[in-house]
Amino acid sequence: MPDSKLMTLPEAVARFTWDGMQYASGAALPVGSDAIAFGRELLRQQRGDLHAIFHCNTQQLNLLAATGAVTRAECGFSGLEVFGFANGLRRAVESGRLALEDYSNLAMPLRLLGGALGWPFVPATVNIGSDIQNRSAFDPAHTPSRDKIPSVVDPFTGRTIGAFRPLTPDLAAIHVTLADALGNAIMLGTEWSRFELSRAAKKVVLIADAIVDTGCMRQFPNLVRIPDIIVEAVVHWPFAAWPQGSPGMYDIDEAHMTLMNQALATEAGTDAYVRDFVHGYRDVASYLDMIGRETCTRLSGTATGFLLDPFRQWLLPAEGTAA
Amino acid sequence: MPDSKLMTLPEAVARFTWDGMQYASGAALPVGSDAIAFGRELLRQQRGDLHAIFHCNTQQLNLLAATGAVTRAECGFSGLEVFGFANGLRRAVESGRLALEDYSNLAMPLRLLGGALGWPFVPATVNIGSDIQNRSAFDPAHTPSRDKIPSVVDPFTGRTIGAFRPLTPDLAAIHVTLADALGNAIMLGTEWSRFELSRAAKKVVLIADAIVDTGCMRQFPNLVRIPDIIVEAVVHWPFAAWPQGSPGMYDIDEAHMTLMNQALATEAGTDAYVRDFVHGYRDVASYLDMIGRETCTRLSGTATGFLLDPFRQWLLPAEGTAA
Amino acid sequence: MSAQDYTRQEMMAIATGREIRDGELAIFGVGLAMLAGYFAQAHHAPRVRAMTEGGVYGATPVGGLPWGIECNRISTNATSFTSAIDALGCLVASGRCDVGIIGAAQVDRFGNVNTTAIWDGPIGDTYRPPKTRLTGAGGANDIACGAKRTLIMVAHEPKRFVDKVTYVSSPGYLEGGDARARYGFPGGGPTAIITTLGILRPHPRTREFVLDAWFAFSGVAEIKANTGWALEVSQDARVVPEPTDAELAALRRVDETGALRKKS
Amino acid sequence: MSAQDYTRQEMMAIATGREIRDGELAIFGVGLAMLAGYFAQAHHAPRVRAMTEGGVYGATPVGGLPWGIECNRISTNATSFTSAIDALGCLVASGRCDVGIIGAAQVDRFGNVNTTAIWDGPIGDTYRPPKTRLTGAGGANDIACGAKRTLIMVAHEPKRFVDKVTYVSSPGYLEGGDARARYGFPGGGPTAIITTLGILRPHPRTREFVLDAWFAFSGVAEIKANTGWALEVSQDARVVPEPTDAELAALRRVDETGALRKKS
Repeated sequence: MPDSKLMTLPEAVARFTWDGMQYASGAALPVGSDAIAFGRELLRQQRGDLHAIFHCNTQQLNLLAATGAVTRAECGFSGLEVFGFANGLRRAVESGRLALEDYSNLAMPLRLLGGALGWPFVPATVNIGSDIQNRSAFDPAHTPSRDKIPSVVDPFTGRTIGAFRPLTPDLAAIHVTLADALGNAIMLGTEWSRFELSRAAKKVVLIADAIVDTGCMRQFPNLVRIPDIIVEAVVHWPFAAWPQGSPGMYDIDEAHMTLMNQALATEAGTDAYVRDFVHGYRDVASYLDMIGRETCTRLSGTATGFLLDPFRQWLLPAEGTAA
Repeated sequence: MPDSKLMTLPEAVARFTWDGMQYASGAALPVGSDAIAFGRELLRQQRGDLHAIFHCNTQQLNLLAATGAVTRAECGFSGLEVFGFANGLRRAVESGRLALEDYSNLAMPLRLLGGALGWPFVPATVNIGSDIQNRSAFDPAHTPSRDKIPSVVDPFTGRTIGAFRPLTPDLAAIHVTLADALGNAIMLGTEWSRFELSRAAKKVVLIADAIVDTGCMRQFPNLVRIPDIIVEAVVHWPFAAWPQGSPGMYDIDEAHMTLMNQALATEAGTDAYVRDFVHGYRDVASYLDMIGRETCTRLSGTATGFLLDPFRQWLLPAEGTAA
Repeated sequence: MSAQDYTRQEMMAIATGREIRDGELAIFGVGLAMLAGYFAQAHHAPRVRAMTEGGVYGATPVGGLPWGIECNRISTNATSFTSAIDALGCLVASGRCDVGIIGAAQVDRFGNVNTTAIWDGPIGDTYRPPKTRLTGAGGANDIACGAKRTLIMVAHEPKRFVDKVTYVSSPGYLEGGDARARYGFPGGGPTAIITTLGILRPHPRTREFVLDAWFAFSGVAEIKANTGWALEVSQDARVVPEPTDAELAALRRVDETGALRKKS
Repeated sequence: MSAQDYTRQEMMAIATGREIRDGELAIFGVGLAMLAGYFAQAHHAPRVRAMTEGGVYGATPVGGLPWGIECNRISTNATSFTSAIDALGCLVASGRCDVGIIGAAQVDRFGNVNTTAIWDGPIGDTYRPPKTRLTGAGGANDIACGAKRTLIMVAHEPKRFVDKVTYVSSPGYLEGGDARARYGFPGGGPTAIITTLGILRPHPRTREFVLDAWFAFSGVAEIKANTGWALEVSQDARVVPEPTDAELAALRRVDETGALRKKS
């Protein structure tokens, strides 16, 4: 039998991250499930010069960009959906502190799929013919860019299309709804690109809202889209996506989404946010205190809660899931 | 609200198949879940000159090849796993009646993925350098084959790899464990390539072991890997994969697997098999009689039965699922 | 005139929704585009096969404007959740999707869309930080390349309607004429730009967008004044019928939290 | 010598299983290859990360030899089911998988495998129907290209051990030497051919397979007589230790229905 991979969040960040690494977030779009708690811990451990691979921006990238921890980023969408532009990321891009390489929301997961399959390139039938192909923030001196989405000729028809560069990030910190101690994971809600990312990344750490007994995985093996054999570590961190939402578990904290994005719009606001919401807790219990226990209860009353019902019988109590 | 897509098997075959078509089976490997009942109905309606797209051979292709209904086939594996070589397919290939184009078990789903994504070609890092690339049953006069897996140069490194031709079959008849009347489907057991096939095929017909209320899909949307919006028709046909197995539903009928494969080894045996097991029933009830009600009960006692437990409350009685 | 008061944004959403036909395979972006799409479903296209780029199928949003295209408000009653490659790739970039609705920060006379950033003047040969960073292409580039037709929804202001966008995030007809054909996109390109003032459609040969219709509360002069190029007016340009009571009722059921009711 | 009687097939399975190290990411084919792999897991590699090409993870087969790599006997206690692209593509062809076990109808001096068909002599320039159609490549080609090392399990008979296979279904070292490098495969190629008589391994430079070891019940002469090319014998060739009681017990727990016990 494989061994438990449960560990604490500080331990996971200490063991699997380093300055200058390619760091990927596994999330469900900008305001969906994302292990924002992992980004907070990256800041607590003062990681820097990160090269962020984010299929979409989230509040995590917004925060890491605002503080200067990320210097290069690749993503398909850099906003916060109905919460507007991502102010921290904007400031970093506009000031030139962060080079943001643009792709589309299909290009990013196709690049992850290419990395997962070990392909040297991925056929590109989108992004070609636009400035996504023409302009490169990583190689700004060449317009049209030579090496971002070069051309390739289809040998069957002679037609010219583009070629995407595959992605194989050093680490993927993937938010999942449920994990067991071995590293099997269930996601509720769209996978977005977490399946492809989990295979593309050199190492995978799961951050789970809740831990379940492996019996749950044996009952629902078709839901286990990330199997333990590709996972290094499992972190149990309730409300890991806060202030974003997690289907079946908790809704978006609209007030904090707005507060956070407003704070990240200025350097002073970012400093205050980091003081209060990055260094404002010691452990899971004080993290939940920081969110507010009443807020936690309110957000947990999500209309999607029924999605969790089939799995409740396997949920393990928090004391059983300490690393 | 969308309308019910339930229809009878004869109606589905009559409406969605024709002589000379590219016909794809959606199955789980050679001896796993496959809508073999659909193949029987193809023979009952005397379809011929079929171009079969089978990720792997199954007893369905074995039967369609033995009777001469398939004249061209593409697949990744042409055996029956522990049940040995597929005698019907062998006879057809060895006699030259059927041109079998060989790929590997990864090449086939990648070609389906390429068809699903609308790519002109799919990067090939497998099958190259072997006779799979070198030899073509569809273009036997050219060795090395010119057009089966041509070369393409990676624009990033200059390295030469291969290019697979994408697949977009006219019809996919996909075996699923559970479907609702709208065409949402849940598979238990490996998907194999049914996800990719459902997107690559021009039309999709589901053949389900059981029909469930749509409430089941709303409870387990992450299990619904084939959504109704890409499905033309839903056929309810219990034991559709017989004599093969369906996880959660029924085991392999070992005796009939052997009997069938032995019968298909000769023309006379094939004629007798068609008489007894293709024309040997009128409807679902007499189909189950043909299998044997006691056999059905025994096969249903599969050790995988617990996989169905979470879904039993939504199972609809057969009378509610008549088209 | 409609018996009820309605906003310019509501008119835009209804005019967009009218472009969606029953049974179509359709993809809706976040925000107003999603409200327009689900309005169509609620009103005249009950069998529209709607998806989001997150691979959420069969859903009808609850609780008002969804926060995002994957959020709990749209996850509550979905029948299927898959992935971005599935929705944007297998169903959209492949050429299967009938219609997609996208937004724009800037749109130009050939229907090219910029949602990436605003610079102080042209970018120049060297790519450089923008004055104002926006959201990037998201799934709109994929929709613009793959959907059989694209609808662009955008507030009608001079700064948004430019002769040539600074950055093409999502391709329309590029330099016009047959320029788009060079790339072999399965999608046909934008068939309408629906604004807070009216509807523009592409000339069949030049692919330049011309004024096709105005709303009851707007007119040719106002639209021309708010368009940054010399806008041509179609010979058969006309006024768009006002929202019916049934349309407004359906839209407001979808727009439960009144996102479109703020007067613009 | 072992206290127990055992068959040649059991010895082959145990010798193959000994090549699997604890913790490795491993893919097992159907039939005897699967028994060899699960024997390793049951005996000395409890943390082997096993998968089938159907994307079945975490399983221990029940009820005896699985009918297939996706069947109910292997689906009963799996923790994850995914897909062929996942297992064969993301985990094997990508180069991640440490070791794969494949079978062969024919294998040649450079470890190339034929599982496609047998012809009456060379095929010739025009591809033509074979005398005997076999199973095709299945996932073995993908494993042969992608797995860091491949183990080939095959009954040791002259007709199976040929100078050059008629059809390369799964590449070994092709024409030998550095020929394989032309294709840039992430996988290193076959490191052993394990037979019912002994173990062959490739020469580090020529990549020709040479006799590395024989079993207690066989010997160099018998092996040479059953090999269709002039088999070289390694300088340090030796006898393979017989199965221990623990090994035989573990194998027979896995091979519940005795598939390997038929005397060959």
